[in-house]
Amino acid sequence: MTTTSEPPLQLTAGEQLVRPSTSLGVLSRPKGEVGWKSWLFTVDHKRIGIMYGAAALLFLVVGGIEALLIRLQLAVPGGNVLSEDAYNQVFTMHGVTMVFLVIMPMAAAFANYLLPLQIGARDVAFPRLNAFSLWAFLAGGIFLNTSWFLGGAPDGGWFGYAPNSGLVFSPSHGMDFYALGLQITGIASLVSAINLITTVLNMRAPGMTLFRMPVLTWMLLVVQFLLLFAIPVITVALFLLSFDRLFGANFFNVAAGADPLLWQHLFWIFGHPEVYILILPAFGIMSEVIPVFSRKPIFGYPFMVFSGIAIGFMGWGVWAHHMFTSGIGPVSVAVFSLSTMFIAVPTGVKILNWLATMWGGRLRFTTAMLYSVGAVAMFTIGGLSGVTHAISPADTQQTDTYYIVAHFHYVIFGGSLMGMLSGLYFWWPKAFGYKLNERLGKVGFWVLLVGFNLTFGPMHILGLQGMSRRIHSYAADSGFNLWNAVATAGSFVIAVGVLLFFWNIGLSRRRARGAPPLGPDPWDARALEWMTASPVPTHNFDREITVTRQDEFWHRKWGYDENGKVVRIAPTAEVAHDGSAKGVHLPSPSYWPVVVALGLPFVAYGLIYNLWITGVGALLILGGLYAWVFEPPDDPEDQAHDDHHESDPSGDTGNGADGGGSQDHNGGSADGDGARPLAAAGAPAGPAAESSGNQP
Amino acid sequence: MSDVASPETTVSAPAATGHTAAAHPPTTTGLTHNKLAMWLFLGSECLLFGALIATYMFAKSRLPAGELGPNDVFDIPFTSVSSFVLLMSSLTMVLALSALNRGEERNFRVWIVATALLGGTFIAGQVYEFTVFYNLGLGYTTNIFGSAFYTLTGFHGAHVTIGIVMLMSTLVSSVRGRLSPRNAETVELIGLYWHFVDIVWILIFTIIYLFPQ
Amino acid sequence: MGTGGGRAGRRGGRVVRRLSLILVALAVALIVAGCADEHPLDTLTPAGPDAEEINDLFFPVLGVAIIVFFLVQGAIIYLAVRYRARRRAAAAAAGTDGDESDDLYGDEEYPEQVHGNLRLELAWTIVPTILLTVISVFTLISLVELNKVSAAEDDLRVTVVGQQWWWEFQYHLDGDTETPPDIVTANEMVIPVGQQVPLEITSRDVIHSFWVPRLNGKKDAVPGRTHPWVIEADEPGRYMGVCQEYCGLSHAYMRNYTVVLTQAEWNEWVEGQLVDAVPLEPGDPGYEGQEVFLANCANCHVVNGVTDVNLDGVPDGMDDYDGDNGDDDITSALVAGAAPNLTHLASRTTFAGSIFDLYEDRAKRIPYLEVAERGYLNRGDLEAWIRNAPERKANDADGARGMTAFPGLSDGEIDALVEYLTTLR
Amino acid sequence: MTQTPSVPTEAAEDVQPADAETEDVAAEHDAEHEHPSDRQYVKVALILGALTALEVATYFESVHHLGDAALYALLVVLMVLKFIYVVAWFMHLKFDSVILRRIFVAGIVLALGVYLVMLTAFRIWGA
Ligand code: HEA
Ligand code: HEA
Ligand code: HEC
Ligand code: CUA
Ligand SMILES: [Cu+2]
Repeated sequence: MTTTSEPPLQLTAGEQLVRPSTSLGVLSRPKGEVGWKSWLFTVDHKRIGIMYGAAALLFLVVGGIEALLIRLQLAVPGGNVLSEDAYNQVFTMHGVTMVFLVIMPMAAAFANYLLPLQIGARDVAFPRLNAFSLWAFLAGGIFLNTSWFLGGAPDGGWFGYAPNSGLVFSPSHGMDFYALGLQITGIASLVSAINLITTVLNMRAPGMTLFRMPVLTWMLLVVQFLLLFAIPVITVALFLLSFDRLFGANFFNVAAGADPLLWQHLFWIFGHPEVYILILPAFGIMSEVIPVFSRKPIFGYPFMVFSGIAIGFMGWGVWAHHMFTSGIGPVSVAVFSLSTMFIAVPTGVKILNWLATMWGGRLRFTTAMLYSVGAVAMFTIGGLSGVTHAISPADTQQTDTYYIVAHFHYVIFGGSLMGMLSGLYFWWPKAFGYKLNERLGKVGFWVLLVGFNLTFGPMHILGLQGMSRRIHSYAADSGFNLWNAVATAGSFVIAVGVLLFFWNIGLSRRRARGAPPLGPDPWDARALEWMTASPVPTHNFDREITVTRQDEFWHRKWGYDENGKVVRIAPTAEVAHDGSAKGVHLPSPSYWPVVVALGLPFVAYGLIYNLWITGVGALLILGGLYAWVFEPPDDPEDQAHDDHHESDPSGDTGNGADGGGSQDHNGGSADGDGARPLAAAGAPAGPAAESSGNQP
Repeated sequence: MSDVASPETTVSAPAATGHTAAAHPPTTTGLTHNKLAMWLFLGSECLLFGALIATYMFAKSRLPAGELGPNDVFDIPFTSVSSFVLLMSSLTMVLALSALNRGEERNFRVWIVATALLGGTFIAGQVYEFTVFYNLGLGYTTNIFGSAFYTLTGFHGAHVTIGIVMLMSTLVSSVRGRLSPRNAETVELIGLYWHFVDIVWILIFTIIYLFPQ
Repeated sequence: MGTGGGRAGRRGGRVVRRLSLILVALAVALIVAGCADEHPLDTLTPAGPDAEEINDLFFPVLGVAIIVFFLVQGAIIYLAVRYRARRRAAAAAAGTDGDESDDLYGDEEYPEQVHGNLRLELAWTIVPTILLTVISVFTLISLVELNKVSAAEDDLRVTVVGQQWWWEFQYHLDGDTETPPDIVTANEMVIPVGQQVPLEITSRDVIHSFWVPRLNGKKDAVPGRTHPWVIEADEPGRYMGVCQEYCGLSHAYMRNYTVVLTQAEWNEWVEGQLVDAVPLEPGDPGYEGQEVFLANCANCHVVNGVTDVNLDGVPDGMDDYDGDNGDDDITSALVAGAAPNLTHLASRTTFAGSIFDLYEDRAKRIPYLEVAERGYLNRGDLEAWIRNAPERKANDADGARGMTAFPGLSDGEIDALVEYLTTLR
Repeated sequence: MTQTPSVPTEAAEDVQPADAETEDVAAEHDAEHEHPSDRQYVKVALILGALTALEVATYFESVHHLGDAALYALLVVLMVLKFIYVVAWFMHLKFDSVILRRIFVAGIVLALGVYLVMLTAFRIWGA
C-alpha cells in the first residue's frame, strides 16, 4: 500500500559502479548488467526508454501491415482481400495500434530517455513505477493483439461509438479487448505521467529553472499534464462500456433511455487532448533538432513554450468538433467551431518560429534535420485541412470522408511520426553510441516523403469527391478508382521507406562494431543530454551540473568574441563528461513492477472468460504490490552508511517509509559536498510514502 | 545572452517543507516526490469522479417516467447520518496526523482506529443501503439510474475501502514501532487521500441525494 | 538537399529536375484523368441551396488555406536553398560520404545568434487571429443560414430512419410527424424540386448518418434522438447518398437516392404511393408468388393491403413498428425491428440499401415514374438477393439484422416471387 | 563510503542566485507552514457539521417555499463551503506550496469546465 518512492540519487555507495544486489531474505534481487534479465527487471530510465521505443517500432510494423491490408483491399473497387468483418477489425486495430501502441509509447520512449537527461537528473522520480508503466503498456498492447487469435479483434472503429460497440451489435469479444486493453495502457500512461511530472518539477539540476528547460522538456511536461487529466476521462468511458458489455449496465442502452452521445462526449473530451498528446512530443523534438542543425538558438523560446502551453489548454475546449454532425445543436456547434479555429494561432506561432530559426542559419541537412523540416511542411498541410474542418458547415460535407483521413494522417504521420523519426536519427548516437547511416537515412526520408504524399495526398481529393471512410469496398462507378490505386501504390512506397529505416538500423549497427567510440556530442548540440558520454552511462552524468542559462552545454563550448561573433571557448571533450564516474549509487533492479504489470492482463482475460483467471491476476497484483512495498528501492545492505534496519530489510516500509529515504536523515547528511556529487541533481523521497491509490 | 528574459517561477533552492524537512536533501520545489505525486494523482481523480458524477446527472435526467428513481429509494435521514460519519472521519484523520507529529504514538493509534472505524461504518451503511435498494427492486441492470447510481457510489466505496486498508497498515506499522514523526509524511499522504475521498462524498451527498429530484 | 557533393551533385541536380518535371506532368495528367470520371457523391458540385451555401463558405477558406500553404512551403524551400550550409571544399574533395557531419562543416560557420523578435511574434499571433475572426464571422452567418427552415408547418415533412443497412422514409404530407405516416418507402426519397423538405432523422439501432453530398451536408441518425435537417434541390434528378457513420458490417452497402421530380410528377408519384396493394386472386398473374410471399416473407415485410399487419402507425419505431405499443412479432426477429415496406417496390429503381439496380441500366434514361412499366427488370440480382441475401450483402451470423437466406426456395418459387414483386408498383 | 574524486558542482562562471520570487515563496512557506492546532481542527469540523445540518434541513420542507432555483443555489453554496473547508484545512492546501494548489485547482477547474459544458450541450438543466 505504501512505499513506491525511490530516492535514486542521493546516495553514494559501493566501490564500483554496479547496482547493489543482495538478498531480501525471500528472493534475491535481480542482478547483473547484461543479459535479458538486466532488461526485464531494470529500473533505469534509459533502458526503459529504449524498450518503449523498440516496442513502438514493433507495433509500427503491426499497424503498418494492417494499413497495407487496408490499402490492398481498397486498391481496386470491390476488392476482396478481406471480408467485411475482417476489414472492420483491421481498420479498427490499425487506428488503435497506431495511436495507442505506436505514437504514444514512442513519445514515452523519448520522454523516458531524455527528460531526466535534459534536466540534469540521475533518473526519474520513481524508477520502479517507471518500469511498471513500461510493462503495463506492453501487457496492454499484447493483450489487445491477442484478440486476433481469440475470436476476433475489436471492430467498432478506434473511437468505438456506442451503441455499435455494445454487446448487441458487436457480439464478439473484440470490443471487450478494446475496452480492457486500453484501460491497461491507460493505467500505464497515467502512472507514467505522475512520475514524469514529479521528475520535471522536482529533480532539475541546480539552476535549471523552468524557463531554462529545453523546449522538448517543456512539451513533454505539457503532454504529461494532458495525460494526467485526460486519461481518467477515457477510463470512465471505458468502464461504462465494459460494464454495459460485461454486467448488463444501461449506460448506452437506448431502450432504457440512454443517449449514445454520452460516449461521444466522454471519448472526445479525452480524444482531442489525445491528439495533442500525439503531436506535442514531436513539436518538442523538432524544436531541438532544428536549432542544432541551423546553428542558431530556437527563435522565440518563450513563445515556443507558451504556445505549447496554450495548445494544451485550448485542446480542452474543442472536443465537440468531432461531433458537428452528431446532433449536438446549433449553439454547441457554433461554440466549438470557433474555439477550434483559434487553435491555429498558437500552432501557427510554432510553425513560424521554426522557420525563423532556420532563417539566417547554416542549415545542415542531416537526416534528422530532413525529417524535422519535412514534419513542419507536412504538418502544416494537415493543420490547414484541420482548419477547413473547423468551419462546421463545411465539416458536414467532410466528416467521415477520406478528407478527414487525409487530415489526420498528415498531422499524425506527417507531424508526429516524422517528428519522431527525426528524433530517432538525432538521438540514436546518444543512446547507442553510433550514428545511423546518413546516406541511407536520406534516401529513406525521400522515399518516405514521396510515398507519404502519394498515399495521403489523393485522399483529400477522394474525400471531397465523397468517398466515405471505413468502407470495405466502393462501387466501380463512384469515380474513386484512380486515386485509390495511387494511394495504394503510395502506401507500398511508404513501406519501402520504413523498411529502409529498419535496414539502416541493422546496417549501422554492424558497421559500428569495432569502430572507435563516438564522442558525447556528434552534432554539436545544445542541451544537457549531449554533455555526457554516448551511449549514456547508467549513472547519466559524472558530476552534478549547475545550469546558468538556456542551452547550457552549448554556451560552455561556444562564446562570443568582441565583435559578437561566435567563437569556441572550450573543446567539447573538455566540457562533456566522459562517463567514468565511479561509486555512483544506482537504484536496484526489481522483479515486482513486472509482476504487477503481468497481473493486469490476467484480470482482463478473467473478466472476459472466467473470473478465476481474474483471481490469479489479482493475486499477482496484490502479491507484487506487497513485495514491492517491502522492498527497499535501494538495497540497504550495500550501503556503508546504512546505519539502521539492515537486519530487517523491510525497515520502515510497512508504514511507507523506506530504507533509502530514512538513511538520509541519519547518515546521509554526513556526506559532504564532495561525497554527494549527484545529490542535488535528484531528489530523495524522504520518508517515503505513496499510497497505492496512485496505482488505480 | 542566451536567456530571453524569462520569468522564473520555480524554486531552485531547497525550501523547507514538512515536519522533517530540515533533514531533506533538496528537491527543486522543496516538496517530496511523494507528496507531489499524491497531489498530481488527486488532480487526476477530479476528472475521474467528475465524469462519474456527470454521467450520473445525465443518466438521471434521462430516466424514463415511471421507472424506479431516486425518490423511490433514497432514505435521506439514513444517508445523512452516514455522510456525517464520513465527514467526521476526516477530523479524526487530521487529529491522528497531528498526534503523530507531536510524537504521541498512543493518541495516534486511537485516532487512526477511530478513522478506520468511521470509514468502516460508512461502508457498512453503504452496503446496507445497497441491500435495501436492491430489495426495493433497484438492481444494477434495472434501469439507467440504477447503473449510474451503483457505479458512482461503488467507485467511491472502493476508494474508501482502499483508504481503510491503508489506514490499517499504518496502524500495524505503528504497533510494530516503525512509525515516528520522521516518517509522518506517509500518514499525511494517506490522510490527503482520505480527505479527498471525503470531499468527493460531500459532492455526491449534495448532488445525488439532496438536490430536489 | 541531395546526398552527393561536387560534380555528382550537379549531375544529381539535373536528374532531380528532370524527374520532378516528369512527376509534375504525371500528376497533372492524373488529376485531369481523375476529374474526368463521374462523381455521384462530389461535394464540390452542389445542386441545392444548402450545399451551395456550404461551398460558398468552404472555397474562400480553402483559398486562405492554400495561400498559407504556399507561403509556408515556399518559405521552407527558400530557407533550405538560401541558408543551406556549404560543405567545406576539402571535405568534398576527400570524398567522405557525408556521414561525418562534424568534419564537413566548419566551426567558423556559426551565423549570428538571434534569439527572437517580439514584433514578429506579435505579428504572427495577431494576423492569423484577425484572419480567423473574419472567417468565424462568415461561419456563424452560414450556420444561421443553414439552420433556417423556410417550409411551413403543414408542408411535407419526411422522417428518415436509418437501420442496419438501409433507409426508410416516412412521408408526412401534412407535416405532422406525430401521426402515422402517409407513405412509407425505402432507400429512395422522392421530393419535389425547388421545395425545402424538412427532415427528421433518427435510427432504429446504431448510429448512421444521412448524407446526400450534392444537396446538403450530413446529419447523424442517432437512436433515441430525432435530428431536424432539411433537403432541397434546384434541379430534378437523381442524387446519390450514402450512410456516413460507421454502422457495422455492411456500412459500405448503405446508400440511398434522393429523387427530385417536378411538382406535377411528384404529385403523381404521391398519388401512386397512397394506393394500397390489392390481394391477388387465384388466376391473377403473380398469385403463386403472393402465396410464397405470405408464407416466407410476410414475417418481416409489409405490403399494405396484403399482409395482415397494416401500416397503422409508425412512431419513432424502436421496437414498435405498427404503433400498437406492443412488440411486433412480425419483425421482432430483427434488431432494428423492421424490414423495407414492399408495397411499391417496383416503383423504385434500386433495392437493398440502393446497392443493386432494380432495373437494367437503361432505366436511368427512363423517366422515374415510368420505370415500372418500361424498365427491364434486373432479374439476376433480384433473384440472387431473394435466394441468399447475406451472400450479396454481409449481415450478422445471428440473423438478427438484414435479410435471411432462403435456401429452401425452389427456382420456381423464386420466379413466382419475382413475378409477384413486379406487381407491386 | 567512497567519494567521487571529481569536483562537487560543475562551476560555471556565476551561479545565479535563486531569484527573488523563489525566495519569497520559500520564505512565505516557512512562515505559513505551521500546522493548525487540534483546536482549530475541531472548530473546522464543527463548522462542517453545522453546514451539513443546514443542508439536510433543506430536505425537511422548511425552505421549500424558496423555490427550486434558490434551493439549488443554497445547496451548491453549502457544498462548496464544505469542500473548501476540508481542502483548505484538513488537506492543508491553505498552508501548502502554491504548486500543489495549482495542480489541484487545475484538476477541479478542468473537470468543472468540461463536464458542465457537456451537460449543457445535453440541455439537462431546467429539466
Ligand atoms: C496529431 C494529431 C492531430 C492534430 C495536431 C490535429 C490538429 C487539428 N485538427 Fe484534427 N484530427 C486528428 C488529429 C489531429 N488533429 C484526428 C486523429 C482526427 C480524426 C479522428 C477520427 O475521426 O478518427 C482529427 C479530426 C479533426 C476534426 C474532426 C473532423 C471530423 O471528423 O469531421 C477537426 C474539426 O474541426 C479537426 C481540426 C483540427 C484543427 C483545427 C487542428 C489544429 O490544431 C491545426 C492547427 C495548425 C495549422 C492551422 C497549421 C499551421 C498554422 C499556420 C501556418 C498559421 C496560419 C494559419 C491560418 C491563419 C489558418 N481535426
Ligand atoms: C499514428 C497514426 C497512424 C499512422 C502512422 C497511420 C499510417 C497509415 N495509415 Fe492510418 N489510420 C489511423 C492512424 C494512423 N495511420 C487512424 C487513427 C485511423 C482511423 C481508424 C478508424 O477509422 O477507426 C486510420 C485509418 C486509415 C485508413 C482508413 C481506413 C478506413 O477508414 O476504412 C487508411 C486507408 O488507407 C489508412 C492508411 C494508412 C497507411 C497506408 C499508413 C502507412 O503510413 C503505414 C506505414 C507503415 C508501414 C507500411 C509499416 C512498414 C511495414 C513493414 C516494415 C513491414 C513490411 C512487411 C510486409 C509488406 C509484409 N489509415
Ligand atoms: C428476417 C426478416 C426478413 C425476411 C423473412 C425477408 N426479408 Fe426481405 N428484407 C429484410 C430486410 C431487413 C431487408 C433490408 C436489407 C438490406 O437492405 O440490407 C430486406 C430487403 C428486401 C428487399 C429489398 C427491398 C428494398 O426496397 O430495398 C426485397 C425485394 C426483399 N427483401 C424481398 C424479400 C422476399 C421476397 C422475401 C421472402 C422470400 C423476404 N424478403 C424475406 C428482411 C427480411
Ligand atoms: Cu449506416 Cu453506416
Ligand atoms: Cu480533435
